[in-house]
Amino acid sequence: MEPSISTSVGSINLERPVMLASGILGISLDVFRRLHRNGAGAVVTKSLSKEPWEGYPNPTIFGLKNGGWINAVGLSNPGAPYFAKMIEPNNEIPIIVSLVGSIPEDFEFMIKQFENCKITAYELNLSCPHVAKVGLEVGDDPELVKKIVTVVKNTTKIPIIAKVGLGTTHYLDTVGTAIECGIDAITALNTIRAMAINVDTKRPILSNKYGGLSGPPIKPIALRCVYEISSKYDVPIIGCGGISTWEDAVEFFLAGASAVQIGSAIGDNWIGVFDDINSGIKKYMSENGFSTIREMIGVAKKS
Amino acid sequence: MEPSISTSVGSINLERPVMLASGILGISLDVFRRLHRNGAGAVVTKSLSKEPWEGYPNPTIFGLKNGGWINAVGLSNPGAPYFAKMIEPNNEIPIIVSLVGSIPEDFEFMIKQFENCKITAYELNLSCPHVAKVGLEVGDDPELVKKIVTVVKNTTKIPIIAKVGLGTTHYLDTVGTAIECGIDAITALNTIRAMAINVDTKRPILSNKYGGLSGPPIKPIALRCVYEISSKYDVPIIGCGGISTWEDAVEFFLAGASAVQIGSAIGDNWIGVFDDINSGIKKYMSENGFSTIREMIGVAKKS
Amino acid sequence: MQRNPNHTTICIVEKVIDETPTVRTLVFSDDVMSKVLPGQFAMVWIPGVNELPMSVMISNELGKAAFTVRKHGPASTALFNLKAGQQIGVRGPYGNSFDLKQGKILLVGGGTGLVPMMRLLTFMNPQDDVTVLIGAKTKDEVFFEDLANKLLTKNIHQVIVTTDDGSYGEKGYVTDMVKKLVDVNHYDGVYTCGPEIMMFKTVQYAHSKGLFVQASLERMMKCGVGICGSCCVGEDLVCRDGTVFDGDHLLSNPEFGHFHRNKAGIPEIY
Amino acid sequence: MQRNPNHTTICIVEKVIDETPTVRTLVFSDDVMSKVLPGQFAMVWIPGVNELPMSVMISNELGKAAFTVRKHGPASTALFNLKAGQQIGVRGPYGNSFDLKQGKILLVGGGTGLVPMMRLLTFMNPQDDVTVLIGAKTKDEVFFEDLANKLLTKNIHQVIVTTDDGSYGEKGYVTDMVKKLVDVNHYDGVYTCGPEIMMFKTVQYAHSKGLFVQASLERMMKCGVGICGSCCVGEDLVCRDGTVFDGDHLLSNPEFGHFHRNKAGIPEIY
Ligand SMILES: Cc1cc2nc3c(=O)[nH]c(=O)nc-3n(C[C@H](O)[C@H](O)[C@H](O)COP(=O)(O)OP(=O)(O)OC[C@H]3O[C@@H](n4cnc5c(N)ncnc54)[C@H](O)[C@@H]3O)c2cc1C
Ligand SMILES: Cc1cc2nc3c(=O)[nH]c(=O)nc-3n(C[C@H](O)[C@H](O)[C@H](O)COP(=O)(O)OP(=O)(O)OC[C@H]3O[C@@H](n4cnc5c(N)ncnc54)[C@H](O)[C@@H]3O)c2cc1C
Ligand SMILES: Cc1cc2nc3c(=O)[nH]c(=O)nc-3n(C[C@H](O)[C@H](O)[C@H](O)COP(=O)(O)O)c2cc1C
Ligand SMILES: Cc1cc2nc3c(=O)[nH]c(=O)nc-3n(C[C@H](O)[C@H](O)[C@H](O)COP(=O)(O)O)c2cc1C
Ligand code: FES
Ligand code: FES
Repeated sequence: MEPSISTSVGSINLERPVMLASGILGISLDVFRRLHRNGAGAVVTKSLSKEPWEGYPNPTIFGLKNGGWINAVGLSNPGAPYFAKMIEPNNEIPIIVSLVGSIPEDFEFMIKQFENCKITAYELNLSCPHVAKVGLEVGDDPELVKKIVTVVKNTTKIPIIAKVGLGTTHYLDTVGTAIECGIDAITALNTIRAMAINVDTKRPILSNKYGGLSGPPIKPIALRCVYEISSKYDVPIIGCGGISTWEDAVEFFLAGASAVQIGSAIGDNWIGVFDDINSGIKKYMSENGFSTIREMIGVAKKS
Repeated sequence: MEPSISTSVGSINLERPVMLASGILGISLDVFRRLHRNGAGAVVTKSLSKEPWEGYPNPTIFGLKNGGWINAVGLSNPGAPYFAKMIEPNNEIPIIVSLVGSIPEDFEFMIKQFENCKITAYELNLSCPHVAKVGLEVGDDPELVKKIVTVVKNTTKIPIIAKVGLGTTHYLDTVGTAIECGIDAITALNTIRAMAINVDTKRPILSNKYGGLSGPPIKPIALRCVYEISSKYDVPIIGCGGISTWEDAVEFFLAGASAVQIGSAIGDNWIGVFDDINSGIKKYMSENGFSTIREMIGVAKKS
Repeated sequence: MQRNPNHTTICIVEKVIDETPTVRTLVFSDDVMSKVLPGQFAMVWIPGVNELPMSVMISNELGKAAFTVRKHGPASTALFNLKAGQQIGVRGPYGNSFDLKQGKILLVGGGTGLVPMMRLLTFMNPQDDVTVLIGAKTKDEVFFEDLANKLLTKNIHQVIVTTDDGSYGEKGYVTDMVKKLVDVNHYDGVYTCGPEIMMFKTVQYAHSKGLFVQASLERMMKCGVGICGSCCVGEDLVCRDGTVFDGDHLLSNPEFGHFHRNKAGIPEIY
Repeated sequence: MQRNPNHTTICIVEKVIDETPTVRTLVFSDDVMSKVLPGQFAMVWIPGVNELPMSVMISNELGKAAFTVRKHGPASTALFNLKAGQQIGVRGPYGNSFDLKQGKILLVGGGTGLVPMMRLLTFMNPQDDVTVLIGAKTKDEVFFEDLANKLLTKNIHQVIVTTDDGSYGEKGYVTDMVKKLVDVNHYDGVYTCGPEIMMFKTVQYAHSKGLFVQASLERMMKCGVGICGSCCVGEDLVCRDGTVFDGDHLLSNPEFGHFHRNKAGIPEIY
């Protein structure tokens, strides 16, 4: 029998285990449609705020000599209200709406905008490492995390995912806090705060100076986080960070992830990467006697 | 006039700004001699403990497909007493002795061993990410850091460097604590906790499962830490993490480091890398009108 | 080691050429950029200011390339104001390129949209019969007419300039001239780059005659590599799927000729 | 993409050959390992157990390689006990290789130190006159004698086995035989691998006669690539500068023949 690559992240059921990560090609329903057609099991939207944000001036992203990317797009996004209208017609694509905000009310307001939309889940961005007052600055404040997750859980019945990163508060504590407040799943990891300096001009390359590191360089760190979370807590995990091949994805499953997200790999390998990873996973499963993704999850912890 | 690449890290004067990082080829005086002859401005010893440690079983280190290394040698080392005897004859090589321990008394004991040695500085390893009870587990405990740095400063007049990493306590707080207690300089960064899983055997590759990521993947993160420390505190900084070319080294100077350490680059490029980096720095300085390292330090912060 | 196209390389502006009062060409040495294909662009960093997508202009010197920039907002104005000896950063080249047809060729360019057209001219075959249409608002804004003629000395060719106010060349919109030409001639390939409305009409006219037509689009760009999504047009990402698209593909795209997105990603009407 | 030698590749043990009661050869398919140079080694992962440096043994089948392991401590015993079908991980190849001389050649091997010697034999020229010395404690522990003869069918050659107890071949230490041979013959190249004392004496004898001699050293190894320092011998790192060193270089190294380091890095006397 052919192995099945469908998976579930808590109560979120996905036909395919590889999703689009937030902030990647994430602002247009038409593009979502194309990505879904090309193998994405779900798409996570760009992190949305109450109002449209322009983001930082360019340079907002560039590639590192040894691979990987640093970005500080500054969470530019069209805002939740516009976005909700845009995706209202959607019926077929599993869309996970990523949200950023500074206070519980921001999240409440945004979720209300999506009342008429078919949403698979919300992902709370508690981890963007380069924008003041949101993202990591929220994730680093356990009290605020508590309030936000609690309010969000009271606002909607749709599953809520918390996306964590490496901030000043240890991410495992943030995960713990989110779980206490009823979070449905965890996405690990966001980009890692980083910098590159151009020696000819003697200045940081990004207009924001600091940015977030993504792509292959962060994979071993993200993988360790997934392994640590799944060793410490009983919560569904979505692995994210530097995944660009089926082998990377399998490593995350074996470490304890129920599904994965990919971002930078799209810049490196373009949209075919979804189908490549999906079919690679399937082949691996056949060859290694796995018939479901579930059987793979966390196997490396048993060794 | 030829630019000079001599530098000083607080009161530590170095003829050349590129040192050997701790744990790399760091157990034999003969090898130190060779490295010094080949361009190392100073050598940092393997982190020493009170007693000899065997470290973890192999695999203790391996290379990642996309570059970089993960290691968990487990701080194997011949112990401070043996080491002190070994380096007693040394007169010409600037040796920085790296120490690990769990309590202030460990450090006191070890420093006493070196009373008859010519030591350039001590580096306190507050940041090894893969051994219980020492390294990061110490660095993550602000009270313990306070006690250790205070005791060490009272035990010896030789300059003390604290080496930090990314742990559960934010490294900037650890730096702040160390400064309060009179630390002379900071080395940033140790390896970053990471993992790799082999999909064929379905298990973590390292015998210790978790290890520390080093080499090119961590450079943008280490560089950001140097920039953050030098933006927040007035303390001499030694940059470390993924430096493998003169350009990398210059980035660290521009970010605020007074000197740099290299580790993994030796595995990638072998011992000639010291002279390569030194001469690259010199050439850059000529072409960019710098006559001393000091003039470069922190320039990127002014942009 | 081969250069990573996504990592910024610093180049020195070596020469600045005034094309019109608001358009300048900045020449620099860079082997990679000197060899790009027509339609390809670079992300150009003006240190301390911004980074802009720019089509890569040809240079008549080996190993050199150029950017031809119109001063507009703060970013392009800063680029425009650079002097010889100053630094710019480039990454790329990015994007695809035009499919070259042979025979009777029509090129339709407006403003800095002429940049990829000029590079395309260097790829013409000696047997091609080439018509270049250059549209401008007024006489002052006409540039690259001489260059186009020079690049085509070996071809049967004509370079036609139109100005909206008739102060130079033919009076009227360049797209009126397109209509006139495609009504009476068959072209084996029509290529266009410039303001979107100009391209939209050119594509419509050419397509309605069954001609092979391609346009090189411009959109808000942050990454240039298909990551950020800011350059999307319907399902397409201009930076990665384009900048060059076939006319029939474009006409089936609901956004082409109608919307572009602002910095927040919200569609705005042209 | 080319394989990164520092990243572990999993191979399946395809065949296990008993060489002696305590030595086995495990054959596996791997193109990279099948083509290493004599003296090069791999880091061999026994999943869940340990990772050991192992000289890469030849195989008579194309695209295959092998490890010949003596069961000793827990790690080598686990490797020894692997069955066909089980997985091992390999990274490398690491280290340098012997400098090949032509003419009259002497190889001196003991125990698993014969592994690089066997690969070296595959590089002999048909004109070479080759003597292979195999040292063992007793008859039971002799292996690779037939293989050596087989590899040398095209050469003038002799394979001499010595056993300490005289139960097979010549009685006595292999190094006594070395002394005998170098006393009466000139050799263009002497190569040795095996217990350090054996190599030390071989190098001394050969060097004292002014012969070109090289030895392949063994030391505690963690990284195999010149990072961890555990394999240092004086100023040299066996994994990166060696494993093969010239005799005169070795004799000027105060540790060769005298000390090796334990897992903590403390020198211990041989
Ligand atoms: C593929 C491509 C090729 C181009 N080639 C040329 C050329 O050869 N010569 C030329 O003069 N101009 C070219 N442009 C347009 C150019 O990139 C700028 O958009 C234009 O110069 C206006 O900039 P500004 O000074 O008004 O930007 P500002 O208002 O100062 O804002 C600059 C910021 O907005 C972004 N931005 C604003 N508008 C656009 C836009 N339309 N497209 C992309 N980013 C935008 C920039 O990336 C930058 O971050 C090209 C655009 C694209 C997409
Ligand atoms: C370059 C090189 C090539 C070798 N080739 C062979 C070969 O072809 N066949 C063979 O049987 N043996 C070979 N050895 C020796 C082999 O690596 C082991 O040292 C030996 O098998 C003893 O292992 P053990 O079971 O006693 O180790 P254990 O006592 O179980 O301990 C295993 C651990 O100690 C380390 N260790 C202990 N002793 C040594 C040592 N002398 N060298 C390196 N690491 C050590 C291992 O890396 C491992 O981490 C080679 C060694 C080197 C350095
Ligand atoms: C250009 C860019 C924009 C991003 N924007 C967001 C965002 O808006 N919200 C978010 O949660 N993560 C954002 N991320 C982080 C990614 O979703 C992902 O966590 C990270 O890039 C690591 O995955 P990768 O290595 O596969 O790219 C962004 C990443 C990039 C590269
Ligand atoms: C094999 C290995 C062993 C190390 N051992 C130590 C150590 O004992 N003490 C310490 O402070 N850092 C140790 N480190 C960390 C390095 O000193 C350095 O901080 C880190 O590798 C980042 O630098 P790099 O990217 O140049 O290697 C070790 C690193 C490696 C790779
Ligand atoms: S500019 Fe970022 S996707 Fe096109
Ligand atoms: S084994 Fe690590 S340096 Fe040689």
